[in-house]
Amino acid sequence: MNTSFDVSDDIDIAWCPGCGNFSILSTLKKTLADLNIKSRQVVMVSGIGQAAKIPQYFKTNYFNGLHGRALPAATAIKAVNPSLTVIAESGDGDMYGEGGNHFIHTIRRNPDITNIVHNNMVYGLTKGQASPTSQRGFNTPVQVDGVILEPFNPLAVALSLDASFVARAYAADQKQTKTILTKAIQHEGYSLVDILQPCVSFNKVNTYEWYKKHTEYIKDHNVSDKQKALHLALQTDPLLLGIIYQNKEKQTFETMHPIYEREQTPLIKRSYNSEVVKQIIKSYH
Amino acid sequence: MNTSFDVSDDIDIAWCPGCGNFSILSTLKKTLADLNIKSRQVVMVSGIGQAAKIPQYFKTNYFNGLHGRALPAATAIKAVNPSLTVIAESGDGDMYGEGGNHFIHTIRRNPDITNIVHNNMVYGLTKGQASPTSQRGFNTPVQVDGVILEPFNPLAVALSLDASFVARAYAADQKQTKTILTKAIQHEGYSLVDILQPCVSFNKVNTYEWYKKHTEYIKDHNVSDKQKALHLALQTDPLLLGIIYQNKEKQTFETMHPIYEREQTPLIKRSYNSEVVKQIIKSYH
Amino acid sequence: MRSENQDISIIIAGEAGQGIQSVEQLFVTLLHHMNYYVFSTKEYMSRVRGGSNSTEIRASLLPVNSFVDRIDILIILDEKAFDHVSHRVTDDTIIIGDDRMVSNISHPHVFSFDFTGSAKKIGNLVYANTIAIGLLASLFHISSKELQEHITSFFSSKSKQIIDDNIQAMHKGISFAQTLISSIQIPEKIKNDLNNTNSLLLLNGTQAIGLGALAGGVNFISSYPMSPSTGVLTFLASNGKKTNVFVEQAEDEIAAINMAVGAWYAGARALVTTSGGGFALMGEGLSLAAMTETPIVVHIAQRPGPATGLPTRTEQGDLQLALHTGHGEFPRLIYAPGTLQEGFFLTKRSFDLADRYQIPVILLSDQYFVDSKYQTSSFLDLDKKPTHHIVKTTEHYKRYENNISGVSPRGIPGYGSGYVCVDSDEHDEAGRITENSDVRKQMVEKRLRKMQQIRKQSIPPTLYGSAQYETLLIGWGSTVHTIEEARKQMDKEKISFLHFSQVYPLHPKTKTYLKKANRIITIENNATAQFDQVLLEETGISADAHILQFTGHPFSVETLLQKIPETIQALEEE
Amino acid sequence: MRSENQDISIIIAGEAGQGIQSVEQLFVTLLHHMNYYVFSTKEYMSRVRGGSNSTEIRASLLPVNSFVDRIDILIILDEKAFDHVSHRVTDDTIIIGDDRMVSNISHPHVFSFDFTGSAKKIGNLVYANTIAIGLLASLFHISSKELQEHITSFFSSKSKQIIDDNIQAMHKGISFAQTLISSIQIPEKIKNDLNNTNSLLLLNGTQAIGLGALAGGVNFISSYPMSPSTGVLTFLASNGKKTNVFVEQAEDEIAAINMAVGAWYAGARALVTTSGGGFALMGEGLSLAAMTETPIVVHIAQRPGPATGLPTRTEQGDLQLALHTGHGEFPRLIYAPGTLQEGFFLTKRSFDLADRYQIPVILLSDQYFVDSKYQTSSFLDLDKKPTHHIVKTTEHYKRYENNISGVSPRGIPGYGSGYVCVDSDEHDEAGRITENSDVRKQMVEKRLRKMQQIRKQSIPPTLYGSAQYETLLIGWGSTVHTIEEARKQMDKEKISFLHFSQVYPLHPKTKTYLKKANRIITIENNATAQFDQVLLEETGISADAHILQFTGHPFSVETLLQKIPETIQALEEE
Ligand SMILES: Cc1ncc(C[n+]2csc(CCOP(=O)(O)OP(=O)(O)O)c2C)c(N)n1
Ligand SMILES: Cc1ncc(C[n+]2csc(CCOP(=O)(O)OP(=O)(O)O)c2C)c(N)n1
Ligand code: SF4
Ligand code: SF4
Ligand SMILES: [Mg+2]
Ligand SMILES: [Mg+2]
Repeated sequence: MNTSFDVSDDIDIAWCPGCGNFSILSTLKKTLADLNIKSRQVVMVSGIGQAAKIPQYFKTNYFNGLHGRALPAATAIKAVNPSLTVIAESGDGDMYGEGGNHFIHTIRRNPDITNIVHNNMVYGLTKGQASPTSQRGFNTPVQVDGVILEPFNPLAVALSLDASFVARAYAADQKQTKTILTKAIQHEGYSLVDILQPCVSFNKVNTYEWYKKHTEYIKDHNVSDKQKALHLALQTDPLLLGIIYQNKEKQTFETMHPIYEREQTPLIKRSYNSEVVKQIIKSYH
Repeated sequence: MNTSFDVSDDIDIAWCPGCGNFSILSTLKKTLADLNIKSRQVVMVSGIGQAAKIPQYFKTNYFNGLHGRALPAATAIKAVNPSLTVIAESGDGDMYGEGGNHFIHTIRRNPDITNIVHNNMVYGLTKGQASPTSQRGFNTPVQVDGVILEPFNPLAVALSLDASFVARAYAADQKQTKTILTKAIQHEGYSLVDILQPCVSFNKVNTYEWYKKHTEYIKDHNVSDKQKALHLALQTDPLLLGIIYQNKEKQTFETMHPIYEREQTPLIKRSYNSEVVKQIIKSYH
Repeated sequence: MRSENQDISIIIAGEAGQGIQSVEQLFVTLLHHMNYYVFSTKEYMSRVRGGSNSTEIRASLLPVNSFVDRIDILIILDEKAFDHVSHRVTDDTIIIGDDRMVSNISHPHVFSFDFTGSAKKIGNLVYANTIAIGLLASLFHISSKELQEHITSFFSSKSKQIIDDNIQAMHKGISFAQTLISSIQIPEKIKNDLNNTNSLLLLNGTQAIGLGALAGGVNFISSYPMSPSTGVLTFLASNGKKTNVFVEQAEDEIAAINMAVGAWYAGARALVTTSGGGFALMGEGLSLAAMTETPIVVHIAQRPGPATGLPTRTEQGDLQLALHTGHGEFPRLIYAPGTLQEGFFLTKRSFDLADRYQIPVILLSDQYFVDSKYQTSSFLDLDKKPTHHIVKTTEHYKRYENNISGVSPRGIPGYGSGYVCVDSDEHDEAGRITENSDVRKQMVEKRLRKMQQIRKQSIPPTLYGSAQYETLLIGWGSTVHTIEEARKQMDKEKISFLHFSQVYPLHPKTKTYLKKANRIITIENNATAQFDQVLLEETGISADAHILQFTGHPFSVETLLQKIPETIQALEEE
Repeated sequence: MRSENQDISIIIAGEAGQGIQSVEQLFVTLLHHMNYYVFSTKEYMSRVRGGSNSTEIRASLLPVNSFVDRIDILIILDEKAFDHVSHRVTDDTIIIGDDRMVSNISHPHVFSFDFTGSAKKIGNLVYANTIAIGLLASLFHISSKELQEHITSFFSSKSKQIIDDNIQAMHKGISFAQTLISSIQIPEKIKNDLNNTNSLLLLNGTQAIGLGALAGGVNFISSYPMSPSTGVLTFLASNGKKTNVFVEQAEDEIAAINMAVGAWYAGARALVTTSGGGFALMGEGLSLAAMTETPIVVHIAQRPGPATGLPTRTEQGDLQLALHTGHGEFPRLIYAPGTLQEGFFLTKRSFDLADRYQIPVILLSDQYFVDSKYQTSSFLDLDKKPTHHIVKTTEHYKRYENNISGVSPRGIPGYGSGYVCVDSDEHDEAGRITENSDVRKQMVEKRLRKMQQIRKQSIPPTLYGSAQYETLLIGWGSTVHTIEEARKQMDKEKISFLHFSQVYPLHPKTKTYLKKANRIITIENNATAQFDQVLLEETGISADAHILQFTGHPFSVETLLQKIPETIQALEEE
């Protein structure tokens, strides 16, 4: 299917055949296109990794920054120009490992950005080391005797930080993933969509088959029930899919910030006022 | 009261008169002394800030490192010499702000260290900016219109990361704080003790009086009930005090690590074996 | 007190939290309004209460702007204060303090008053500060009426009770002064004429930089608190709403610089303020700005390292760090303002050149610079709006169009019909990742090519003294006034002083200046003569000797008056 | 194929994930065991599958250890492969590939075989690799018996089915080879004598560094994965249990270096491995090591920057970063191994000197170094246990005792009756925070004083060629063999080559070498001649010209054979 976000050229996609990233790419394109968002108003912000290459395959603006540092850049971009649709997208190592501190504090800010994490439970680009979400016992060239650390639970952590939108999706299920992404993008405030993504090259444990067996969609859940959401998030087998929590009331970073309290004109559209500066200087006389 | 941890000299303590840090200092000294821990076997690891000066006032080994970086150093110290008692202690800005990523991932490791955080809800040493735990609306020279970020909830985050020991204490209550610290130090594994600490110079909101009104000890709680613990941790008024969670079964980083799987001799006591190295070299012939 | 001085140096010494800062603020503005030239600088410990801090206030009939060791009047606010500054006390010093605090001092000119008792009687210990001000003001020929007006306006936001108490304290001070007046010769204030100090601004380095940033069109600052750089953040926070500056305290320095790069990308003019330790965390972010050719301005207020070092003190120890940090190779520009004018204009210029050349610009100040206050002429030429070098994109816009200058027209997302794609990996003109080695080579050359134009925009060093010199003193950044005050006093000896406010790249004239000298001495507040290395790299010429100080304190005029001749002599003897 | 060569250069080109790596590994060891000298190096894209990668294998009767552009035999594994390397193909090149992949190539020596079809018939596409090996081995006079033994032992951990299939594939390759043998002149392997290659080690730079670390007593490594440095981490992970190395993957680079500093503090010997971007995050940690005088060893495998740059390629662009990063002023030592022997011994030495002087030691390699494999004589002198410079503390132990050398005896916690207190703030001899300016001064001097002894331990540069030279080529780190191979071919022309494996501080002899030259040319894999700046700073002499390459690829012998005379000529014409 063609979308307005397709890169017209015959582009060479650097992912492995069969990788879960392809589904995420096409699902996200379709989601944005169906939401009628103009590609020129979108900025995709990513870090470094296999997942983080995704903006390369989009016809849109992008800021492909440093490993682990997508969120601060995305927050700032949205802050100076709230009229943009900002998506911060990277891998699990990038967002929860190197970028862990930004993950925490961005959630505290609640900027109106969508945070999509391709969670393949492994470091793909650097060839197969454990990521924060790797499961116990996972063997790698570094973790030769298997991972001994507690896997990072992004949903539970996000909830404990009072994230305003928290969801888990599964890459291969494009239909449901699209529904989740649609709601995430529409959500006003920070939204986390952790997408389980099979890595066919380096994760021979958490395969397509594994996910089929070990995931399940949430049923009959009131997404505004945080206590219950936490309960569901802590569940690890099966991993629950769907929107686990949403708080539509929470004010965003941009609307709360003093700069936008009285005036909503995007910062970059406001013009320099030499009189005000002169007045401040005068106060030092 | 004198303890074996007192610095004999007439030391000039750099804290403000009336600061909650003094109680923490004397409580911790008493706790260690009463636990009969030898001061030469203790390493206090801290970052930078007012709280982080605490090792200066102890007669013991210390590693007063960088702002935000106490936990990685502490983890490594314990890893190479598990016979030491390692305490990582700093302020809220240090541990949850600059050091946030280490906070997350240290919990995942579960090293047998005690993490004490002097939580005064403000940056003391740098003169009063908001810290991650500052409450909404808190005015500072940087947050001139008040804090707009969601306060960081260290207990909830720690629980969502499956920390094996999580507690909150109140500096001014030395007796209960001592009980909590005792259990935290005795706990085998990572223990978090977030200590509410009045800052008389820069936090005029969360004062001694405020804490009296807004804290309460947990009653009738089974500390191994994690779901309930999370429920209690999410409660913000009153802030609950006491041990909120403990998991005595969880294996520590050191015991799980391949290096200590078969042999328990501390790493630094093992000697270099040139034969093994020569054999490895030989394999390249 | 030595009477030959046209200026008086007052030191107020006491503990943190005792109110030295407000004495300084109140008294310095008062002197300013009363037509004295003033200078003040502080040294303080890394703690909130207690310890030993001091502030120097110089008042003069001629402009003053540098630190001297000399103490004409010493005001002592606690027991430890005298020991703290005693190495600077001479027989001419006049020492004033509370009975309790000066009783043990054996010195010909000790004057004790019952500051504490009187303050308590008025109602609060803090009034001791106002008593001291009353006393000092009297000595400076300031009438009680003038003083009262000043105090009233200073405390105008406080209750009537507080104002009244302060005035009562002030009178107490005035009465104390009577016993002193005969012992102290204070020059009378400048007669009111066109040259009076009221036409001047009174401000410190932090404020000069903050105002320069505003004039440079800053509208975003993301930073993490760190002494002594935090002042710039709080300055913008307090002025931010009326000037449209988005102020955000980041969770760490890495977030700070990545936010700033993001903000510039989206069209803002962002600033980051930090000190050496924070900057040491920003190397990767700086490299990102360079690779994506996104402008960035970073202010580093230096303090002594390594590591945490001396958090509240001064040093010029991070020049080589600023010059070389960030992995990979890319152009950059480093300013090190010395005067307040430079603080203002170079900050403003940082934004212009960062924007114009899409490069990192680093502003290197230090604790001494940011915390020193004096008068300077008003900042002019403020009507011109800062030029934003941003283009409206067209449909086939390429962010990294490879042109002769190396500076590709910069678009921002959402403005125009093109896409703005920037990449941290090596990329082609469109901003997409490439591993093509020809494109790689072209892109490296494109980025480095900008350096040619940046060099052309270099600020030349300022020569103080005659163009005919034998000895050339070289300084950079905050030491300008101190070196110049010392040099002036040695004027006859064919010594000139060359000051650099742009420390990289150096203006081509530099070499000419260096070649003319028989001997070159760099004077630096560090241990390894870092600027001399820049001189060598940029001109092939290096200094014959260095005067270095790395105690955490700024040079004093006296130290230089001693070291400069010593160094010249040593060179002559070689 | 040009027959004058005593060595054959084989290139295998294909996509990531096709098995080039295993062909390389299998075939290179085979050649090694069959008494050929071998060299191999790879270039690969930053992706896991697809794209275009290639590996060069040189086989020779004389030692070979550098990269050449020349392709004698090209094995093509996918459709894009030929285009990827075609600029290196000459009329003498022999091109071998699957029918489908070579059919469009117009070239005099194209040989097509049904690799794919045959492999599929055997049961799996990957057997195409073994077919290629069978073919190549035949050309190299390796008997099917020898080959079969090798393959069997290589796949010994696999099932019998797999081994059998591989042997079948091998035979297929041998039969393919028959049509080729007449067109290709391959020198016969070295006769078995004492000088045979079996007495040598065959390994790459990563392994040399890893083994050097083990010999240096490493027992802790904390790192964050980053190409091309990760190999050292996985090397230690795979050997860690038997050698008592505590291996930990850190959550980020800041944790990595702070863990390593903590580990040294507690008595371990810790290593950190990273690349430029990761190292740019470690500046503060390095400064911490320096301030606390805790040893630290950091390995940086350089790759092209700025920012993410070209993640899997090579460059020497981080020398100035290594030299100047970390805020504040402190001593450091930087090695840049060129040969594998240097890789091993300088890594070992890094631990010894870091420990001895309590300073940061940086090992600067690059992708070309870590990924290049060849033979080297065995590493000797391994019986001596590494000396740990650790003292048992006594009751009044002071961590920072200020002595003549500046190196205070280092205790560790829990060992002895003293306390080991280290501080990131400026501290007194006991390790407690101080703001005393005299102590500050003494401590700065104490730390910097160590540099004198470190200088005395400097490794002198190695001179290749005659001591009577007109032109002096200068190189550092990984370029050693390539420059030397090129120089040898121009031997008559009074050109010598000076190679630095210690790049800071420089050995005092350096100046003598430089002074003797009529012209100095630095050859560097970067764009700004970073080592020339070090030369200038350290000796006052800088090069007359530079040969620079910053495409992400290593120099080839051919490039240098062209550039060196060109550069000399340009200098003569000046
Ligand atoms: C500062 C820094 N450290 C390390 C790297 C190397 N690196 C690149 S991608 C990556 C991890 C990728 O894992 P993840 O984020 O899970 O993405 P994936 O490839 O699995 O999609 C690492 C460690 C880097 N580019 N920068
Ligand atoms: C890398 C770095 N950034 C910033 C600082 C400055 N700094 C020192 S202490 C501190 C915050 C202190 O707050 P907290 O950790 O809450 O401790 P407190 O003083 O309140 O006890 C900051 C920002 C630093 N030393 N290093
Ligand atoms: S390495 Fe894994 S995550 Fe990366 S492209 Fe291949 S399959 Fe996908
Ligand atoms: S500033 Fe606050 S936290 Fe620091 S010593 Fe003073 S009262 Fe305590
Ligand atoms: Mg991943
Ligand atoms: Mg605090």
